[in-house]
Amino acid sequence: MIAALLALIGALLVLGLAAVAMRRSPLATKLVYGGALVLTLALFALAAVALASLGAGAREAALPLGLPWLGVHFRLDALAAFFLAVIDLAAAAASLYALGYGAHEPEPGRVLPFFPVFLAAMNLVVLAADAYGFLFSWELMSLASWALVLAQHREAENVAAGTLYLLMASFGTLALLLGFGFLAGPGGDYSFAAIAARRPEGWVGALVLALALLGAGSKAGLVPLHVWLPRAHPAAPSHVSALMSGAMTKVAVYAFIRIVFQLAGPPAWWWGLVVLALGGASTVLGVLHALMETDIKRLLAYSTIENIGLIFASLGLALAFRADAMGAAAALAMTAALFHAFNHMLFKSTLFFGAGAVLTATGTRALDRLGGLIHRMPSLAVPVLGACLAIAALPPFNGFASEWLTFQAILLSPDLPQWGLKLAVPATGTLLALGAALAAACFVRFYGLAFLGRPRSPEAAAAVETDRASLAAIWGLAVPCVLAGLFPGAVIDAIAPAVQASVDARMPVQTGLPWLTIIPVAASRSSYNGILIFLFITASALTVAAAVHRFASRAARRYRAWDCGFGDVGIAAQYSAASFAQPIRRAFGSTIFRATDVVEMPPPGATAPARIRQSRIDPVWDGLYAPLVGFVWLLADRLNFLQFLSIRRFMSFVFLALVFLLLVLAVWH
Amino acid sequence: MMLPLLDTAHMLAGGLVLVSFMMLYQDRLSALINLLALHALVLSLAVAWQAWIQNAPELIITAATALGFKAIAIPVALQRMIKRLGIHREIEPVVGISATMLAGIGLVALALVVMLRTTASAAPLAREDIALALSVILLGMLIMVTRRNAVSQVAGFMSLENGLVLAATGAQGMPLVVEISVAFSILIAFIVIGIFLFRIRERFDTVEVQALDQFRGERR
Amino acid sequence: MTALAPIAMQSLLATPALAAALLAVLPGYRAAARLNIAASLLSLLAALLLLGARPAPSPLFLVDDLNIVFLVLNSFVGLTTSVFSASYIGHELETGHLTRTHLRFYHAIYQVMMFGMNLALIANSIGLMWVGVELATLSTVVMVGIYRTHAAIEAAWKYFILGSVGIALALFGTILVYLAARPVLGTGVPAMEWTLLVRKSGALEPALLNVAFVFLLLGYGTKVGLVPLHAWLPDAHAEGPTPISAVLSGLLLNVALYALLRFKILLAGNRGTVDPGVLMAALGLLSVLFAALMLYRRRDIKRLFAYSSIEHMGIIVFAFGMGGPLANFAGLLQMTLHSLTKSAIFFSVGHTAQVKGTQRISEIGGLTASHPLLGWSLVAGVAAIAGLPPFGIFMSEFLIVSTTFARGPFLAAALALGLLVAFGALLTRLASVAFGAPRGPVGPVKASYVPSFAHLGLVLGAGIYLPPPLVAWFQHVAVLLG
Amino acid sequence: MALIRAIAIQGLEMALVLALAPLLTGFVRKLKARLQRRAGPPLLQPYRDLRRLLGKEVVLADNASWLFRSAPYLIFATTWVAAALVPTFGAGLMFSWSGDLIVITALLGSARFFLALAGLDAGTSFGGIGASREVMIASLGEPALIMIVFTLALVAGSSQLSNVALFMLSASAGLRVSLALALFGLVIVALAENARIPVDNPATHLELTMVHEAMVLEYSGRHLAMIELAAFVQLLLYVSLIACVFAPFLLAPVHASAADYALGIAAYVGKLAAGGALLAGFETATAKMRVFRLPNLLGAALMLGLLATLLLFVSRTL
Repeated sequence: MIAALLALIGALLVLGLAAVAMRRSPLATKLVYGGALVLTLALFALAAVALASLGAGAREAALPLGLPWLGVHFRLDALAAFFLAVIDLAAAAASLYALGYGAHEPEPGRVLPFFPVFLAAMNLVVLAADAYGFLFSWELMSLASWALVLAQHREAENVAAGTLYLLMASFGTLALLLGFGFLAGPGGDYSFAAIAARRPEGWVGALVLALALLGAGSKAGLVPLHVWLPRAHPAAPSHVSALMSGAMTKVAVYAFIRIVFQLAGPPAWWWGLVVLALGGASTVLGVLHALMETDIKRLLAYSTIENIGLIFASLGLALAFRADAMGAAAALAMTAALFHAFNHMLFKSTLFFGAGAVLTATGTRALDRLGGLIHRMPSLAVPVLGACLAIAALPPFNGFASEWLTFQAILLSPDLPQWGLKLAVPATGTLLALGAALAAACFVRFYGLAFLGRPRSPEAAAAVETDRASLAAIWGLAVPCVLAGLFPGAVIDAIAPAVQASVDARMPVQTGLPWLTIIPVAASRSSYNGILIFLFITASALTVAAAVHRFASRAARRYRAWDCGFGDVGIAAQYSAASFAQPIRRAFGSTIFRATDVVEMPPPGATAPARIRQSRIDPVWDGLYAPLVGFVWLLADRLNFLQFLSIRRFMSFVFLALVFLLLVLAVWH
Repeated sequence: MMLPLLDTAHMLAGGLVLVSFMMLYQDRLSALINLLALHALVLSLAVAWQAWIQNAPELIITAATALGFKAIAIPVALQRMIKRLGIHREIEPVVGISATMLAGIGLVALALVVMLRTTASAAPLAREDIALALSVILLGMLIMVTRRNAVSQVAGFMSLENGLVLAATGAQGMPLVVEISVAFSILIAFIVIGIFLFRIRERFDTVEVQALDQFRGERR
Repeated sequence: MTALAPIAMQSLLATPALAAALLAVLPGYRAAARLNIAASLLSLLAALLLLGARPAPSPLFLVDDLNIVFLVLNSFVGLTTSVFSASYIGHELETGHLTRTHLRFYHAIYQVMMFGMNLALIANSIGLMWVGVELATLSTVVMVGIYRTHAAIEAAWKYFILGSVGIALALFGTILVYLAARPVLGTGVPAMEWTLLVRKSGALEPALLNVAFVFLLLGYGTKVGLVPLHAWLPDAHAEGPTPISAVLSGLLLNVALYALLRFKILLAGNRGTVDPGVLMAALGLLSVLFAALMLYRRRDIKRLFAYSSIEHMGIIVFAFGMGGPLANFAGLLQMTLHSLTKSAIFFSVGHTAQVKGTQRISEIGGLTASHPLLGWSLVAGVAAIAGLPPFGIFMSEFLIVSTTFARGPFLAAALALGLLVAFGALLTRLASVAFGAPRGPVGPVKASYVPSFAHLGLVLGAGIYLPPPLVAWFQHVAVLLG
Repeated sequence: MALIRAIAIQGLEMALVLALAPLLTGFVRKLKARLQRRAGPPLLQPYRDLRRLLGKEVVLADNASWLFRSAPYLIFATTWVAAALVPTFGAGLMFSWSGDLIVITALLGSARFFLALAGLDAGTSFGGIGASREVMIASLGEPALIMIVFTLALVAGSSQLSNVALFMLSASAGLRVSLALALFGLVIVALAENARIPVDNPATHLELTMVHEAMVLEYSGRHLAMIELAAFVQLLLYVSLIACVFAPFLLAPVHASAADYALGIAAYVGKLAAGGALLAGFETATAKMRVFRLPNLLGAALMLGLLATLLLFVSRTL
């Protein structure tokens, strides 16, 4: 089985080379994306089979590549299988989408070779079972995605984003590298099996946790390592943005689980505290940014930060429960995390696809130039609405199911012995709830401004429905959003082996329960039944509607909007992206983001229009990154004179070095 | 061997150090070149003496090269050159004379400390000689570091080479390859320096290294 | 086969010597360039022959695991560079940057340099090794000054002065080693024979060896380009013709480092000496951090990559300084791959500078759009030099950082920091040079891509698969280095 | 047999909710009017309004999409289903197991989601005002509600509303500081979510102050009727939520007899009346807030919720 997986991945790499070879031919786009679609579908199928069949077992393989005395080890266990499934489902959808979307690519030569390599690298990371192979694929993944971010390299900001991205990526890689170096020891036995056998103790584990947070967090976009994400993800072509947000961040989550839960040894109770705090912070900061953002793709990227925060919060819970040997609770939290990772892949990819379709249809990413697309792109509007409901964590969609599990896990926190956790977990719960509510607000804004209302620009008014392939991909991911929400029990049982592999415990079996209810802990505590809720809502809505139409009036008439009697004061009078976000800016932004509104009111009688200028800052960027960059440049400036000294000075350096070393010798012993 | 012989060797080596100090002190260019000649002369004497006491005739060659090239040919050439370039004017060392002298003394002390660390297993003569040679080398570098003028830097460099020769000859029975290479390197050094000075003459009318420094790749 | 070995070894010296003599009298640069290539090819063949069979070490000459790798690498890069230089020099003549009179001795000196390096590599006598290194150095001095611009002359002058100081220091070190060895191995040639020295190193006078190593470290370290002895390196790279920049970074630094390693092995065998590793690790780390910061303010693209060479030499010396089989292995690997990669980069940079008519980074841009092959080869080169997979330097840096972290967390962290800072600078520059809207002339370029792609191909392959024989040598040498 | 009975009771509960909702609103209006010395509309006026609205034709804005037309039914259905999850007169109704307090919160959330979207659909300025203010209020109200849910769930050891109610009914509940805090927070949230004074004024159409009304401005006829009805049901839902948690007396237990249910219904009506009376009194006594002071009020609710939870840990662990 693993051999087949590796063969398919190899085929992907070959496909990348082939793309270089046939970059001139017009068929290249179709061939490459078609090939990628077929291969990733096969990978997805294999991974799903593995997830269902592996159980506690694992398949291993090794190739005589990489480090000569070690080779590259691959290991396929349930955890890896789950993430493979997530990645390759997203990849298949992206390839399908790109079959249509790729036609609009100005320079396909800059996308086609790297796309399959990117997919292959993500798969390899999940399969690798030794530090070298892992980091090799990890960094290859970064490199390929960097090249993809630079696809439209003529916009200066894309180049800047790419640079920042690759720099942060290799920072993360170095962090992981140090971590692995510490785990493997000077002997350098890098295979995960050997590392896990060493069972590091105490502060070694703590250090590894810190480094894993830096490494995986910088790739996942965890606050405060998120600054690159909202720049880089939108810069790439939309199907790549979808992959980066939907799949690559999940690879980072996988890395965190693999390292911290399996390699770093027994966790201390406070590990969970740290991860919880970071997760909570990411949730709220991310969604607040998203709420104030006016560029649709950047908005989605920020919301990715929020969801990653949610996942990491659940992981923190799992760590805490695990440290206190509360297996069932840990399993619940881990299930919530993995379930949400899966969900986020589904709806975030859908949304990015939708954003891409909007971009190609209207040529703009600015919310303030969109509107009314529900009329012009009807069959796009429906799945996007579904994805919005899902990401806003509203029942009966999948986003709610996973978040509900997280809350259930939080409700188990009183049994934790440590005070810090007792107090931190509910506090994090507040942050998560706040995040969920703000996310709902954010996506009301997103959907309401982009798809509802009246078009705010001629481009939006002239938009036409997108192509079949893209629609197929979008629907193909939106429908699972609903299904996973209606039958969460099935999903929970499906990912149970992965949970087992990561925390050595699993949730009770759900599929046997009456009416497909899910009961995470005990029936007396809580239960949820998505399908029943759904059926009741639809049934009552339909009956009421039918009754009303049957017994009351069904007459309807179109007329100018009433608008409190003002009549039509023009399209500009609609709420804009900024004005919609303004109450929340006032409520949250002024403190956290130092958001300011500057109003220029012309004097009475002047014909100049009144203007409002809004600004906000990313506290993390201004507080952390700008000083660091500034410091490096300062040092560089300070040292630069050493390039311009006279020969005599340089010679005196040699002389002084000599004298210094001789002095050292003189005082040595 | 009898001590007086060794003492003579010492005396010559010490004399070399002394001349180095004089060079360190001297800040008139032409006088400096004369001292350079003296330096080479003392060196050739020392080498000759070594040749005798080690009864290693091949060292005579080295002594001869030192005498011929360094004591006569090169100083003459240099004198002519500075005449042609018209720079016999005062040249001030970068740091004050006294400071330089103090530094020089410190260096000699350092050289002795470092070398006398070695156990006496190496023949005492060689050990002392090496210590003195090391001081000459360090002093030569000090001259190069404290002078602005290219010619005086060349002078410093050559006194440094003299120190090397002293060391090489002090190390008894060192294969000839080394002396040849030293002479060779000096020859190369002089030729290339000559080429450079000539080219520099073509470009601008001074040999000040600082003038060269104006043309650095990245100055805007 | 074994019968051929001595011939091969002698031809390693004879070929470049004869070629140099011939080239000195041969008129016409085309024929000269061809002869140059042919000679380099011959010496490559000789080196490859030595792979198969090695002659028994003589008092003067020696072929062992350590230098065979260098020999092959050297003659290979020598060959590719001679190919590159043919097209490069041709272009320089057309554009009139160089005149035939300037070029009179170009190829001859090129071969002299190759001779010097080969001599230094196969020498068994440390005196001979010294002669070789110095010969190579002095010959490159002339090459650096060949453009006769103010900047070029100044660079060459700086190189010459600092280089000859280095010469002197290294020679003194060598003399001291001889002094230390004489009581043990007897007067004369044997006391300079490296094989004997190593065998008896335990019996040598430690204090003398200490002083000797200090001088050798500074003397040969000047050629390696270690901070603070590096001053000549950036300007020599920037102002000389690009083939010479490639040779300097790709070969000369390695040869000097090779000499240093020989003496490190020597000291490692002796109990009483200071640990040479400490000094080397310290200098290496200093070089990495310093070069990383100096990268930021560079405006000249060749000087930029020259500083990157300093950084990498720092990494390598750091690795050898830390010691241990893994770190040494990584150091050797890094050294090999760096010389391949850096020369490949200089090939691309040379053609770029020719087509854009400038070396100023600010005047070059959008290369991947205007000249895709040049641009992408440059991108690949920088990715490789920055230690990104799938290129081989990733492996060596992986090993260096991870193995040293377990032993000296702070050292490794500092090294990682240096790598990151350097990467930031290179990446920023690369982004502006290779991407964005094209800047500067966009006319077609007459370039020979074979050398750079050959190098990058090898580096790529090394990242994915290392052939067992190579690994065996490296591991053996790594053990030798202690 | 048991199943049919369960279904019957559940149906009865949902019907009752539907039937009583307008009456509660009418009662509150009437009472307020009396308190303000007005005659006020008759008690059954809301029913009449609904009938009249249902009879009228619908006038759609030119730009209204299918979402605008289907939203009222979705909103109504979601609210109604949420109400069906609340044990009004009896605990452990069969349907109540398909969701807990968190689900109820989320259901109300999705109702609000559609309402806000509908407000934006017509592309008018007032719809925007309403929607943006509504989501701002909700963005604080919802987490507050979740925190209160946490408190209750931790007290009762279950987030299942029936179990919470039964636990409260049992003697072991006792009096707790955190419960008081939770009640206080819940009241604030209830006022906010139902657009009552001081958060919103259901009776005004003054442009700058209205929130809820601004969103539904474009609705007319049967659609408006649906939305009104949903609003009635939501008010009832909150009152009965507070009632079943903080005044669970006479709540019919699981598998109760017909008599118990009768008693429970009677008690439920009484609780509703009391709740309505309190609301009317409160609304008469207080004045509407400026929109931008609302965050402070709701933030206070959120803090109360969190404080309640934390205190709970203290009281638990001490």
